[in-house]
Amino acid sequence: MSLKLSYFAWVRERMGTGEESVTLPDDVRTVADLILWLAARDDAGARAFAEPMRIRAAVDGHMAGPGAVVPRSGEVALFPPVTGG
Amino acid sequence: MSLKLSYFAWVRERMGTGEESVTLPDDVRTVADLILWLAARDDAGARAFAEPMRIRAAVDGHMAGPGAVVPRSGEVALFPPVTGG
Amino acid sequence: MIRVAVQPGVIDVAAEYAAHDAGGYGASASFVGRVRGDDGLTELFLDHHPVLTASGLEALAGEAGARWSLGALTLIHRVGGMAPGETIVLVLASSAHRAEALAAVEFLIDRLKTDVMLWKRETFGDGRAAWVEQREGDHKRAERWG
Amino acid sequence: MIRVAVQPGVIDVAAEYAAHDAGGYGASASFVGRVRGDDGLTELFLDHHPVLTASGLEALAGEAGARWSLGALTLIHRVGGMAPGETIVLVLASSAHRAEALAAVEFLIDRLKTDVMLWKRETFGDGRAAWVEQREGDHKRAERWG
Repeated sequence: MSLKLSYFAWVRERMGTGEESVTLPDDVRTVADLILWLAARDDAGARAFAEPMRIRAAVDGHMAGPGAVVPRSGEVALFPPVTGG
Repeated sequence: MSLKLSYFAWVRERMGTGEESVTLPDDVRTVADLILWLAARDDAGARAFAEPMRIRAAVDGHMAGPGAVVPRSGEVALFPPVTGG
Repeated sequence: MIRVAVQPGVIDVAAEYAAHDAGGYGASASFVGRVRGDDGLTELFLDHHPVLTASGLEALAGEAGARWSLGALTLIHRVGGMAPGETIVLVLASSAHRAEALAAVEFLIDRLKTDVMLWKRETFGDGRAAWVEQREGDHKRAERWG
Repeated sequence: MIRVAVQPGVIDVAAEYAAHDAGGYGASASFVGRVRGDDGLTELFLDHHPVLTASGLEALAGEAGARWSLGALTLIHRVGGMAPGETIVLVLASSAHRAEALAAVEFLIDRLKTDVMLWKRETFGDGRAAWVEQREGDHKRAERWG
């Protein structure tokens, strides 16, 4: 099973893509785990997720804190604080 | 010297006119005096000024309380509380 | 650019917006008040003072300009007889900042109710006609602005 | 009648007003936000989520409809690249009562800044480009609504 990750704003730019599908290791359970895993995975991840406190997440369309459980399939969106309006 | 009086809304309707020129007796000195004088002058005045508390006044373009001095010439507007907007 | 008008003719909201927008400010807020046909109302008539109504609107516009940083302000009040659905009042304020544009519009519409020499008379389909009494709530809203 | 849209195309403010006004409600309040050309800005780009941005706007519109008695509500946000002077956002609310229309517009524009998945990037004439950082003031205004 694979999980869709989507990136926005400068997270998208630093990752070099807007979305990807990943298969998570078993020990990546929470949003915080996911962010640390991406930061350690490659240079793009290191640049995008160097400051986890600046990252927000939505899991399957709902805002989710760092302790929220990441599903094995579905969608997790990762992005900076919003600046619309 | 004569003073212009102007009337608005139901004061205008009850007075049967929008404006008139009057020469005030010497003892009519304040806005309150003027209202009582008009109320006593004729039937139209009695109807328009039966409730002095419901009357507002502007003397030469500035809102004026019951104790404000009425000039011998110029304009005094008499009207109910405003309801614009 | 401040535009203030008291007019017996129909308020052309689209034309006023087009004229107002010329500057291209970042934020524009507006309020449009229309005659409501509640309870079988057939006509709303607004009595006004030929000089003081306009000078009252101009004073309010000046006060808004002093309180907030506005790039443009349009304040138009219709007078005389009008039918349900027609526009009574248009307030349009533009600023670099949204909070200033919104506050100016709210200030102006609140104070219009209590500070400007205008009087409403309602006529209904059954022949009744009555001058509108000032509402306590209008004063409460207007007084928020100190 | 609620109309919510997220669109890359130009927002036709006059057409949206005309469509919205059909009901003839007593009070209409609006807010238009435009791109400001400050500091030599040449382009504003808005990134958005293909699904969640629209559902966020719909949720806000629904919340406004639950809080206030609104006859009609229009909420349109542009996304993608746009030039100075172009409209980013249009909020238009109509009600029988002016206080409700004004409050709904203010609520929506405040909450749009903090609750909807949109991200601004500014590009300047000298080649600089930067994503806009969220401002503390935006959160303070949004939090007033509880």
